[in-house]
Amino acid sequence: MTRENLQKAFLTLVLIIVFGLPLILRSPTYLHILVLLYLYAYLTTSWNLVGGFAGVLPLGHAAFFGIGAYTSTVLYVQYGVSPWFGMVLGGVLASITGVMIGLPTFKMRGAYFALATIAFGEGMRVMVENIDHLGPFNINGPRGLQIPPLNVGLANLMFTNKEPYYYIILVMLIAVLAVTYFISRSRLGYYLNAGGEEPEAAMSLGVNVARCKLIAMAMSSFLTALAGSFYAQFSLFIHPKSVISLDLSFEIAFIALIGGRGSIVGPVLGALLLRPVSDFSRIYFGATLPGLHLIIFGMVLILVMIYLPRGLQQPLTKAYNGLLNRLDRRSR
Amino acid sequence: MAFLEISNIDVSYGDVQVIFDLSLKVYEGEVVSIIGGNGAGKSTLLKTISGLLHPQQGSISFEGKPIHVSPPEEIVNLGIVQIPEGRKLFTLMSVRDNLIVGGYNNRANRHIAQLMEEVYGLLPRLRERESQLAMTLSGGEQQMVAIGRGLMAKPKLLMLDEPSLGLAPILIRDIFETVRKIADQGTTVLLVEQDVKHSLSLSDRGYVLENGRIEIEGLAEALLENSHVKTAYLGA
Amino acid sequence: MAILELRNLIKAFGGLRAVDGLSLAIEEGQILGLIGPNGAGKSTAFNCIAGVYPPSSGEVYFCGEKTNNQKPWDLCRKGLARTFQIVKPFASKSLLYNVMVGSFSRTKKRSKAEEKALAVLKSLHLDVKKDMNSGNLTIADRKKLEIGRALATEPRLLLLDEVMAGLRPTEVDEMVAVIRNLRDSGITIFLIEHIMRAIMALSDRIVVIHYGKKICEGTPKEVADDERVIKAYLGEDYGVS
Amino acid sequence: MVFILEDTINGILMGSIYGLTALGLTLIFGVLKVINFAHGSLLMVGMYVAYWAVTLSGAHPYLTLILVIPVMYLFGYYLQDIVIKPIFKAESEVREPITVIIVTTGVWYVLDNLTLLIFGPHYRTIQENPLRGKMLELGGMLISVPKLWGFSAAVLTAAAVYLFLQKTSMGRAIRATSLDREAASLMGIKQFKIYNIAFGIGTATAGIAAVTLVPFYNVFPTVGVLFDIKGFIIVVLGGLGSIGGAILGGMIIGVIESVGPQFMAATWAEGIVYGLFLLFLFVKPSGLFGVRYDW
Amino acid sequence: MKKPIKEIGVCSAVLWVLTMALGAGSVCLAQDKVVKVGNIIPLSGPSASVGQQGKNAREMAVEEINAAGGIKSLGGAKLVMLYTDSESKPEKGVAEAERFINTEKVHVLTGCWNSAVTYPTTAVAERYGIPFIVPVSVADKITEQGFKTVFRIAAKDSWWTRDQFAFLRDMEKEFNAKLEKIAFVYENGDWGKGFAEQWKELAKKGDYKVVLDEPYPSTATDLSPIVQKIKRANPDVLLLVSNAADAILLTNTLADYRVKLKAIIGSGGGHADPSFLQAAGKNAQYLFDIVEWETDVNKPGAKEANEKFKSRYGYNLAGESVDAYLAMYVLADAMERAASLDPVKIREALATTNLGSGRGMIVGYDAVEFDKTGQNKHASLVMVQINDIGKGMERITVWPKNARRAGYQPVFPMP
Repeated sequence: MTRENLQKAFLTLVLIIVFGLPLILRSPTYLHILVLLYLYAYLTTSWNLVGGFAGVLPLGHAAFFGIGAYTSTVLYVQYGVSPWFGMVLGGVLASITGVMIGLPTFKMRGAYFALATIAFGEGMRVMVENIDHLGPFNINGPRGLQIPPLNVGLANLMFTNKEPYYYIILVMLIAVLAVTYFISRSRLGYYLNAGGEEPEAAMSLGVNVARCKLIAMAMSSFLTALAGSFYAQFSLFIHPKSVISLDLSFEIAFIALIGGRGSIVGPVLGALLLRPVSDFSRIYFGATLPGLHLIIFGMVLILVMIYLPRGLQQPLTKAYNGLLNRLDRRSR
Repeated sequence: MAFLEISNIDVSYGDVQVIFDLSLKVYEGEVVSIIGGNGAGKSTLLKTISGLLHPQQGSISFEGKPIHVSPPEEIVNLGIVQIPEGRKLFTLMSVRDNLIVGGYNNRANRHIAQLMEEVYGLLPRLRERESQLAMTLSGGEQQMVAIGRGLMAKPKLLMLDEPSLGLAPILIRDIFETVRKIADQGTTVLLVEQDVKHSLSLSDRGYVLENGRIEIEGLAEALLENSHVKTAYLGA
Repeated sequence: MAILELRNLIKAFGGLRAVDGLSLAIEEGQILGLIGPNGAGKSTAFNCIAGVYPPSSGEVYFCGEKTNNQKPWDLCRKGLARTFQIVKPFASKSLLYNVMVGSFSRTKKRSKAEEKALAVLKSLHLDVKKDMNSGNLTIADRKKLEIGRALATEPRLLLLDEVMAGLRPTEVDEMVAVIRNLRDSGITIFLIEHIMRAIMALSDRIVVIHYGKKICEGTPKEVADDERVIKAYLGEDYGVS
Repeated sequence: MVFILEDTINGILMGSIYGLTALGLTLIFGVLKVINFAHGSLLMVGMYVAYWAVTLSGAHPYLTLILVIPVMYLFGYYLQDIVIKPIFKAESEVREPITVIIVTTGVWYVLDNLTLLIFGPHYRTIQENPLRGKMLELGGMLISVPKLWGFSAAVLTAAAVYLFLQKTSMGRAIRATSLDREAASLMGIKQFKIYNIAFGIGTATAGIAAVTLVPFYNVFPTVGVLFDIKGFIIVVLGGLGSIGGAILGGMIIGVIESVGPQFMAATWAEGIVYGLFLLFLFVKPSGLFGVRYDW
Repeated sequence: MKKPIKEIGVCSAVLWVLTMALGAGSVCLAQDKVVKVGNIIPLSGPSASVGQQGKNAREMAVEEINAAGGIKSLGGAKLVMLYTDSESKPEKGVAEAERFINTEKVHVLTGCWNSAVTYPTTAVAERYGIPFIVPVSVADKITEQGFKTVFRIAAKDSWWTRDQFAFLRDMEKEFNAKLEKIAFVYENGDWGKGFAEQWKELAKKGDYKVVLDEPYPSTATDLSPIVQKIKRANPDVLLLVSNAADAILLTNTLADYRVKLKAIIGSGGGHADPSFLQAAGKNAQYLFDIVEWETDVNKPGAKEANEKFKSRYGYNLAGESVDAYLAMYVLADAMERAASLDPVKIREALATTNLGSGRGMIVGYDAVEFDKTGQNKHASLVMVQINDIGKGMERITVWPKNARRAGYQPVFPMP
């Protein structure tokens, strides 16, 4: 087999595994954990369009997630509008918000941008917590919104089993990976990278850096909001402190940096490491020694960054290449 | 015995090897020029002597003591002082504070006031600018501050990395005159330059560095007459 | 017709006039040199022309159009390209990637951009290094890469900001040849340089500025003999050798 | 309208304490060019040290400064030396390594939860301390005495840090390092030692803030988080790296928080802080003292 | 097309390993006859204090039950406790409920203290038909979702607020004082908002004049502006909903600013936290608080239980931990009657609970019995006053009158 074919075979194998997983893994617990893992991988990949390619560090993406979750939920619960529609509308609203917040903040550098986005995310949470009614829409302030588990079915993006959620988020993840892949090879991808690295030089080469970043932001916030709607339908309860939390914004960024920022596969790798660490350490230690699981999580963050400052992606890609080379040689 | 002796060093910058098996010597009281184009490894060489980089192979000794594994601050304490390329002033500090920081090392810090007088004596312009922020000075004045800051360190061996870079021809002359004065006061000088004509004319000896290797070495006057130097660096 | 014309250009930062009433024009196909002491306002003038800063007053005309407040990327599409005094490669990316950023300004298609970028790299003899990380290049190659990126945008006017600073004399000669070739291919060149040998050899005309004001303009010979230029810039012992 | 004045005074006093909590953040940013997300946790550690010092010794809370300052200094010094330095070494070519944000967040999680593990989740206050509930009466206004002391501590600490940076040899070395690491090395300044010292000083100022808070505030494992985000806002408002800016930024936040609720719900006043912060970023991103993050 | 394929390949390898690990983990252990109880409570984060109290109370109850022979109808089956940390986050609670039910195969769930966690978590239990005992999470909504499997021990917030006003009325009568102006100050969350809404109704009915209705962020670092506002509104009665940190801060700041009120009434939570008394000290004197239970309750076994608890954990049982303690006895009682590990039978047994005695019944009311919605019908509340009657600050039951500590004369209005 040639290298190319080997890679294709690998890719096929992965697809078979991920699509077949629910058939082997009947436990809803693990499907639940996997759904959240994919969700985080999806969120981080969306984040990566701005945080990875455009070279800034947004720490307020939970705001977009929240917009998505609230839009679809309010429309569904109060007006019976299908969450699929709410999802798209939420995405559009998030895009508009993203562009509005991006316009001024993209002029900032480094730490300022990060802090500004934190303030934006937190400000959004405070706002939602303060508003009970927004015009005809009942947002319910700090009390959150519940989705009654009635009318189960694809049209309402609501299921009793985990499997449909699993496949939906899996398809969403694959789609968003494909989108990033194509963007990274397109003019926009080149422009984003160039603008992130040397904005002045990029501008002189015909790159409207600010506009490219805004486009990336619009896409990123749109995609993030879709996940928000998905999450709302998955958990059936949303609450400002859970869907617009600083923790969520941070975790997205952690996953990206641990996985390898700016690479396509980085977010997936980051989620594959951090989600299980967070879930399993809580399961095993959360009850016996309170706080120990978060100590472990913190230690993992510190150690990975010290030993792999470019993220997991770099050594793993190397190892994978080595493996491919060896297989390649053997097959000849 | 040589004041500074570099024997067979290899230096890499990241994954790229920049200096190959390089040896050179500087004797006390000399002015030595290292000439060569950009990318030849001149700055890398100075950084290695200063301890910002460390050689993978070979050794560097100063007054007989090996220094190639020492960190920069120890090397400064021994009396090797580098005036970096592009001046690298502390832009938001006053001229005076820049000079004081220059005298931070163990050998100089007890003589700050005296050293400052000496620097002002050599570069009277700086006294006028004493309380101005370094960033507000003109290019030539900034280079003066950089030199003054280096002198504040009480150097036994002063290394200058392209002091003429980016300066107008009229200022370049001033700078080299200053370097001459410093040398005349007894400080050993190692000068890295692209302005071959000026630098060799005030040097005792010179080395030509190309692609990380010493290609030619010899007395300054001899180098000025060397045909390779002439064609490659003097544009004759 | 002048491809670029500055009329009484002023750029002030706070109270300081970095460019103070500068007027000049470049004819299509010419090479114009701009010299002057450090801090004379040369790079500021470039930045005003290239749309980095809006001029405080005065006018910039490019191809007959007033371009005072146009943005760098718009000017780039209109055929104005530039290099930077301190090179700014996209250091984590390959040479090919760097140049493709430039060639994407003329096409949306990746294959076309790649083709164009390869051609440019080839013309600068950089094609063998196309997959190298641009952060690992030597200064001379970085400078060439900057020119390459600019060329990939298919400019009519190229602003070169000290592309020869830091090059060895032999490399300077190479660069002079490269620039001549560019001119011969129809690109107008406006260049800032300190290396007198190069600028004397290249320029059709030279403008000398000091404290943001033009103190002299003329052929290389005229400029080199000018009293004011010698006093402000060249120094008494300068001789055009 | 006397109440507005009263609230303004309270806002300035409390705000200056916020400023003091953020002082180390801005100092550390100025030198290391990184945001220390663990700063709130350092404050928390300081509060525990002060709490136990007072509880075990029965001394006047402010007397514990003698202990808290050196302990916190050493804590910060070695935290930077052991945990954060390796990042700088691994990413020596990056001026503002983003990975440090992750590492300091990791430190935050570890410190907060280690405290939870060791001391439990309880809320602690020092019952018997001479400052508790002390109020100064001033023309019908009530002004909290411990806050007044906090204000003095903030101003004095800021002045001391400023003078230290301006007038001492070590201070100049710190400034030099913050402006140009490599050039500073060439002057014989040990970059990482300076980082350690700057981190130590930053942590020590958090310790001072902790001591001023302990007489009237609760101590519990997540107390740092409450001051964390506030600290970020303050340092940007004041200009990242600006010592005086931190105190002034703190006062602005304090006044909004204190006077705002008199005209609206307190929860909205919180929103105003964020709004103002974003507005400020748009209009004057370099902060009040807008010399691009330097002293 | 080369690089991304490569990268996807990398992640496939990792995914593969992970899948294997998960598969291995999901193999269930063979079970003895035990009753597995999954407890989802906040053990770290901002609500760690209450969560850990609840855990301790459960531990003590279960030890007692098991020591007494376990569930006899199941051959002495022991109660096995599984705990997990929700960190006060809904998504963690939901994930843990899923795991408890599917992987750990628990028979009963309890939790979650934070209403925001309880809502979605009970929904999970409902979906799988696993009984869910809610010791405390007071939001009315929890038992009003139409769920069949949810049983709440504690009173719901409409009862809390109702009793707060009933108490007020009774006290006014008893002490012949007329209090008119009332102020609401509450944490801006599900809990505080829920209370405030009902207060508003009750105040209208009771002809009180609301002079202040003020939510505040629980994370506030300075509450003097709120206190100033209270001072200026000059109410007679101040009703509070606070978490621990803010309850302490608020109480101290009220004292600092010498705010004179006729009555301050807390709503449990932060005011009932054991840290509160220690931290607020004298400033808490005369404050009223509504709770499910108090140490001086006149019930057999209450004192002993509290002594035991205190000697083990160093602080008194609080209302919320007693609910958790009782919940274990309610569960044991139901298991005894269900005589089965089948969730349907357990649910039925729980639904027909009528527990009036036993070691767990140390609460102030007479029995635990659930209505159709799963709400404990008898749950009732007492009011306590914090006062020093010679042994330092303590919580003294004052209302209802028949529960009042013998010989104690409440101080009303506050001097």
